[in-house]
Amino acid sequence: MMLDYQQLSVDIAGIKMKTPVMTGSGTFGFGVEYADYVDLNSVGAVVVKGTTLQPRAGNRGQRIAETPAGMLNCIGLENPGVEEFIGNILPQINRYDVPVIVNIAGNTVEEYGQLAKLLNVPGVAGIELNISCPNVKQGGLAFGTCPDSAATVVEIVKKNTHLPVIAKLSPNVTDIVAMAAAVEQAGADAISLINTLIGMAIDIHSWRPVLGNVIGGLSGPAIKPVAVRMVWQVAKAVKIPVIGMGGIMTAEDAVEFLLAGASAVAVGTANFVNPGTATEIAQGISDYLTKRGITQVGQIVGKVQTE
Amino acid sequence: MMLDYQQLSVDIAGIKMKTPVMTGSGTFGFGVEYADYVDLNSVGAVVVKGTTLQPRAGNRGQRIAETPAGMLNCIGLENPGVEEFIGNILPQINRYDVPVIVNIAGNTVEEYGQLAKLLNVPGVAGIELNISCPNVKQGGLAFGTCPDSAATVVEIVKKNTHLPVIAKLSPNVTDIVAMAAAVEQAGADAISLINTLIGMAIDIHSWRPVLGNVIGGLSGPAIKPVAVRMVWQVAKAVKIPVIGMGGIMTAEDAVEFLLAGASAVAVGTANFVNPGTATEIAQGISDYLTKRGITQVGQIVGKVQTE
Amino acid sequence: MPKQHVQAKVVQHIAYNEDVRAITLFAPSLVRDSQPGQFIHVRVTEQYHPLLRRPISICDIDHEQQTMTLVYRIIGEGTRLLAAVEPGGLLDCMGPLGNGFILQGNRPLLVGGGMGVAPLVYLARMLCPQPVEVLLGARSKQEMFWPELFAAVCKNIHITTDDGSLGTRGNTIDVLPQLIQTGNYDMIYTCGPNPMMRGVVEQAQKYDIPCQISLEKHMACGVGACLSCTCGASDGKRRKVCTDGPVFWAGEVTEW
Amino acid sequence: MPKQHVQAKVVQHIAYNEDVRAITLFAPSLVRDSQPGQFIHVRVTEQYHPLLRRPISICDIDHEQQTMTLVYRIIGEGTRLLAAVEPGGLLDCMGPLGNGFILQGNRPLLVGGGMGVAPLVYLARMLCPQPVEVLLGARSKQEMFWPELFAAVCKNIHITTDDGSLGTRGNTIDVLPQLIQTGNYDMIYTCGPNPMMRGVVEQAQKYDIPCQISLEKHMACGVGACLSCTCGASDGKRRKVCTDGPVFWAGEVTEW
Ligand SMILES: Cc1cc2nc3c(=O)[nH]c(=O)nc-3n(C[C@H](O)[C@H](O)[C@H](O)COP(=O)(O)OP(=O)(O)OC[C@H]3O[C@@H](n4cnc5c(N)ncnc54)[C@H](O)[C@@H]3O)c2cc1C
Ligand SMILES: Cc1cc2nc3c(=O)[nH]c(=O)nc-3n(C[C@H](O)[C@H](O)[C@H](O)COP(=O)(O)OP(=O)(O)OC[C@H]3O[C@@H](n4cnc5c(N)ncnc54)[C@H](O)[C@@H]3O)c2cc1C
Ligand SMILES: Cc1cc2nc3c(=O)[nH]c(=O)nc-3n(C[C@H](O)[C@H](O)[C@H](O)COP(=O)(O)O)c2cc1C
Ligand SMILES: Cc1cc2nc3c(=O)[nH]c(=O)nc-3n(C[C@H](O)[C@H](O)[C@H](O)COP(=O)(O)O)c2cc1C
Ligand code: FES
Ligand code: FES
Repeated sequence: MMLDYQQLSVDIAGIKMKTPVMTGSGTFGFGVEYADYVDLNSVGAVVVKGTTLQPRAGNRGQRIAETPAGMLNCIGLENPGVEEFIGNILPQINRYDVPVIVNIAGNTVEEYGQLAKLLNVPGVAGIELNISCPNVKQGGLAFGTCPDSAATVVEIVKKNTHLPVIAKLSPNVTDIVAMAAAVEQAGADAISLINTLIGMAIDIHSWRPVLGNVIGGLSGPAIKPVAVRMVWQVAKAVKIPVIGMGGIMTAEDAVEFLLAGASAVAVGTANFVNPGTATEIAQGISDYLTKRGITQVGQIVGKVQTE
Repeated sequence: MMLDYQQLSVDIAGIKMKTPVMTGSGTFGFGVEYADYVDLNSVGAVVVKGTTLQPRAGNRGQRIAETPAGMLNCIGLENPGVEEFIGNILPQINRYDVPVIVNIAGNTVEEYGQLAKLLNVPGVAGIELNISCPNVKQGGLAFGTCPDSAATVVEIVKKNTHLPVIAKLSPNVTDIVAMAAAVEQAGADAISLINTLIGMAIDIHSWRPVLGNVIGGLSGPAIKPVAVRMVWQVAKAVKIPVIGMGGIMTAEDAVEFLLAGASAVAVGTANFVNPGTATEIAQGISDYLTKRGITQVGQIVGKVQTE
Repeated sequence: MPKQHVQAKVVQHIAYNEDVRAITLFAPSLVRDSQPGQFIHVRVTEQYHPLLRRPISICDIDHEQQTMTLVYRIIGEGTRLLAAVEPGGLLDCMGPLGNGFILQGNRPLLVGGGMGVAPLVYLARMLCPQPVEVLLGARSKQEMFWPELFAAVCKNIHITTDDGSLGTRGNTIDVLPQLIQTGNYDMIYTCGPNPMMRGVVEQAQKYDIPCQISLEKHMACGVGACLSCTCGASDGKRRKVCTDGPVFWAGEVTEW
Repeated sequence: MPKQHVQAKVVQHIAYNEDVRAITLFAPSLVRDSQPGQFIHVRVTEQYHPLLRRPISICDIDHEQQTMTLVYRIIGEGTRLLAAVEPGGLLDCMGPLGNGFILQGNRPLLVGGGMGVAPLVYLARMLCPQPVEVLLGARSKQEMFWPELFAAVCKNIHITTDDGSLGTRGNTIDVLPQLIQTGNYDMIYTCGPNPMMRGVVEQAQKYDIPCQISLEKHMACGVGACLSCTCGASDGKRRKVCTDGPVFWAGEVTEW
């Protein structure tokens, strides 16, 4: 695919991306799994799976379920741990010319700091804070639903890294703007949203939850209207760039997020459906801009007229 | 349709229903609009459109938009006002043998009290408090996202009526269980949930929001996993009955809510798709029960095994 | 008459041009009570996306065959799915919905633009044998497939196209004043894009001719239950396009 | 070999019984590299519901025709949509995915139950001309359409049905010990319901015969990215069924 990088490039808190289309954490592995299907050099950035200090086995039982225009997952942060990631996996991704953003999850505030410190290595372009994962009992979501805790996590991470820090927000809150303001205030360099909505499915034959973890995170097209709304509310309220995601399947969806105020977008569940999504959407955005004589994608960010 | 009322009847806080399948406020008008399509005498209960003290014209501009497996609405509580309702509309619904539950919305706590008082008339079986409507600027959602305000509304309404009071909760909160506990504590006789999730859609051609009110409420199958999760969480936590709704299209969906802990369910958006949904689902539930030798629907309520 | 919810048999489904299709349904119960200007609420898929029904005007009815024809333009996912329904298949229909045109007056003029022409065909048929005059506007000749539909019911057809490829170059509003001045009409019926209908209403008012307009609004229920389709009225109350309309007297409704 | 994401042409789509279909795809790039035991990740609709792809084993390959056959049971919405694809149409396929069977040993026994028989057909073909023995279990005769698929590749087919309508009454585990005692096998390949495979593994271990099992887990990505399909392994690490499997050595994986 021959993308027009001049037209499509964005700079998110110092992370230079060739296109505004990133891949969502947990939905694109470490990028290399998709190397056969998509030109990784043409992806805006790869956000890797939530990484923890120690390796994690994740949740037992069934981990995904399909729901109308969406899916539930309760992977439970299975990952090889930060050491294995830095030693063996990062070098593989770094063979490609694409920024690598590491999504991190801690059980305690201190763990977030330690993770950030360990990730001060070449080849990591930024840190995304998963303070919003609904699938782990300890920690995780707790940080993501209270502005003060979220701010504390951001502060300690900022103290431990010079890399750009992206706070990823949970949509499972009453006031998303308060969360955004808190992490901005605490020094976050960008905000990404939304993580999954918390959902549940029940097998009416066995009278048991479909998911091993009982509840899980809802993603896919079903959640797009909630995501667009939150991106719009947050982008109006903060000065730092917003990365929008939630149900993006097509270039039209991506444009909706850009107009709502996202400076970049991430493709999640769509990767499972069509592994070429990230670059096809970049091309689609380019076509959209070109048709309207727009030379740089930044020119449409936040341009929805609501009055 | 010949329904087995012995098997299907439920009693929700003293409201006796022939089937556990009600219709959701705002999605079934005053019932009579659907009289050509469905036997109103076989509907569990009709919950009428949100009613206010004064007539309301609702929002300007486009009021609905389709989204993946769902829809957004921003009707904005258009309604003829409580006086017109009692004088001219209620008698029409009362021609049918079906309990009428009036969904009320106030701009102030006092208005909720006044509405409840005015509705102490024969032919009204219960009051549902809409403290969760996302489409009205003043009031509405504010009450629905703060446990204390919600409790205050319940208290004042209870003081003004002897009818069963159902508190309808908004899903747009961090802690749905805290909301449920607050309204139970304040004296609510039942809880219904969920109202719509707040969403937004943008027209990428005009760069304007699709909805006249910019944001609107997301309903339909897309939100079902969130609704099932919240019903499950709330039903575990409270002693009063829970009425479950959100994306119910089929009897299977309804059974999922019953197993999650709902003592009755309401059909909303599905009425638009298939006006016979409420009674068809009642029949489907009956078939489900009969196949398993279950003689009363109450026997499956809350029976999901999560350990 | 009770409204019907039926599975109607598709007996024909033809293309008028790249985007426009005519679907003919065998549906005795729908046909029996349908008035011109009413519409059918069509379910285009059993899947959940798109979720809602699609309102489509009754374009024509053959009472003998007990068939009804809907003419529609493919503009999005819903109409695309509708276009895939094959003859022999069933279509899930609610109808006939709404209040149609009031048949009244001795010298009616029917003014239609774009797909708004659809309901005027059956209207012309029901006005017969009264002499009916029709003024039709379209973008181009390819979009002007309507005359053959009117052939049996109306001899007097005036045509405008934006590009002049058929009839008078221009739009219906350009030729309307002249028609009115010579036509002696005592009723104007109009359906089409809002700006066109505004122009028609303006002329009708100027010449003091009663005028009925047919509105379109996004609809969920189609039966007056959801209030997604209401508009203000000059009496200060609200009207539902799906049940009080889609046909209104000009001046009755505001906000369109 | 790079994995492929292709639109494969459907050349045949037939019914074996009420629920089971065989779809044959012309797909040179998929056919070229496919190993027995690998699977294809199929997109069943362009709509958003159901959203995810469906994993289906490669049942057989005709290298000359460059076609691949998938045999599947209609159990839900996804397979129902798949069943509606017509010959001449295209099917969106990712594959060949996963690690297949390791072809090794001189006297292999293949044990399949239910739809788990599917991957064994191509396995038997690739084991040829080595003499292959197959033990197949099904609920009834109607479900036992497999023998004709093995006809060209294997003469030695043992059959059990739960109701005794074909072959031995009972299940594969009932007859397995006797087969093993006389068969002199040095490799067992098995695919089917987990309880059946557990029985097979138990017997294989008892008689000290190496055994390969093929697992099924719910899958989102199919390429090792989402971790929805992992299971524990006896080395304490995790295995992805989609990329490390679906075929594993018995004893390699736990949690199935
Ligand atoms: C009373 C009435 C009669 C109509 N009669 C006809 C007819 O005879 N022929 C014809 O071609 N069209 C007619 N329309 C318009 C027709 O309903 C829309 O073109 C159709 O719904 C588009 O659906 P879609 O999924 O293809 O388009 P999309 O644009 O993808 O639809 C998105 C959403 O917008 C709604 N929508 C889009 N356009 C309209 C519209 N103009 N009016 C109302 N809702 C709309 C759809 O129903 C859907 O909910 C009529 C509309 C109304 C209200
Ligand atoms: C590696 C592999 C190979 C397979 N090979 C075959 C085959 O050759 N023939 C065949 O008939 N079936 C095979 N299956 C099972 C097949 O994938 C499911 O039957 C199918 O996904 C059901 O989809 P559905 O929408 O019809 O059913 P639904 O029950 O409606 O599906 C709901 C969800 O559960 C998933 N699901 C349901 N059953 C299974 C299952 N057994 N394994 C994994 N996911 C499941 C679906 O993919 C979907 O996401 C295989 C599965 C795997 C993992
Ligand atoms: C299978 C799966 C695993 C995920 N894992 C993570 C994760 O580890 N960390 C994280 O921050 N988000 C995770 N997410 C959330 C996604 O990154 C994304 O925020 C969400 O899915 C919404 O986008 P989508 O609708 O495009 O998928 C995961 C999502 C899915 C579907
Ligand atoms: C068009 C529309 C109007 C609604 N109006 C009201 C209302 O007035 N009061 C209220 O409490 N809920 C209202 N609701 C919410 C529904 O009653 C229901 O809680 C919600 O739609 C979720 O159920 P569903 O997915 O089955 O539609 C409305 C929903 C829709 C779609
Ligand atoms: S479409 Fe529901 S009231 Fe008109
Ligand atoms: S299915 Fe995604 S890792 Fe196996």
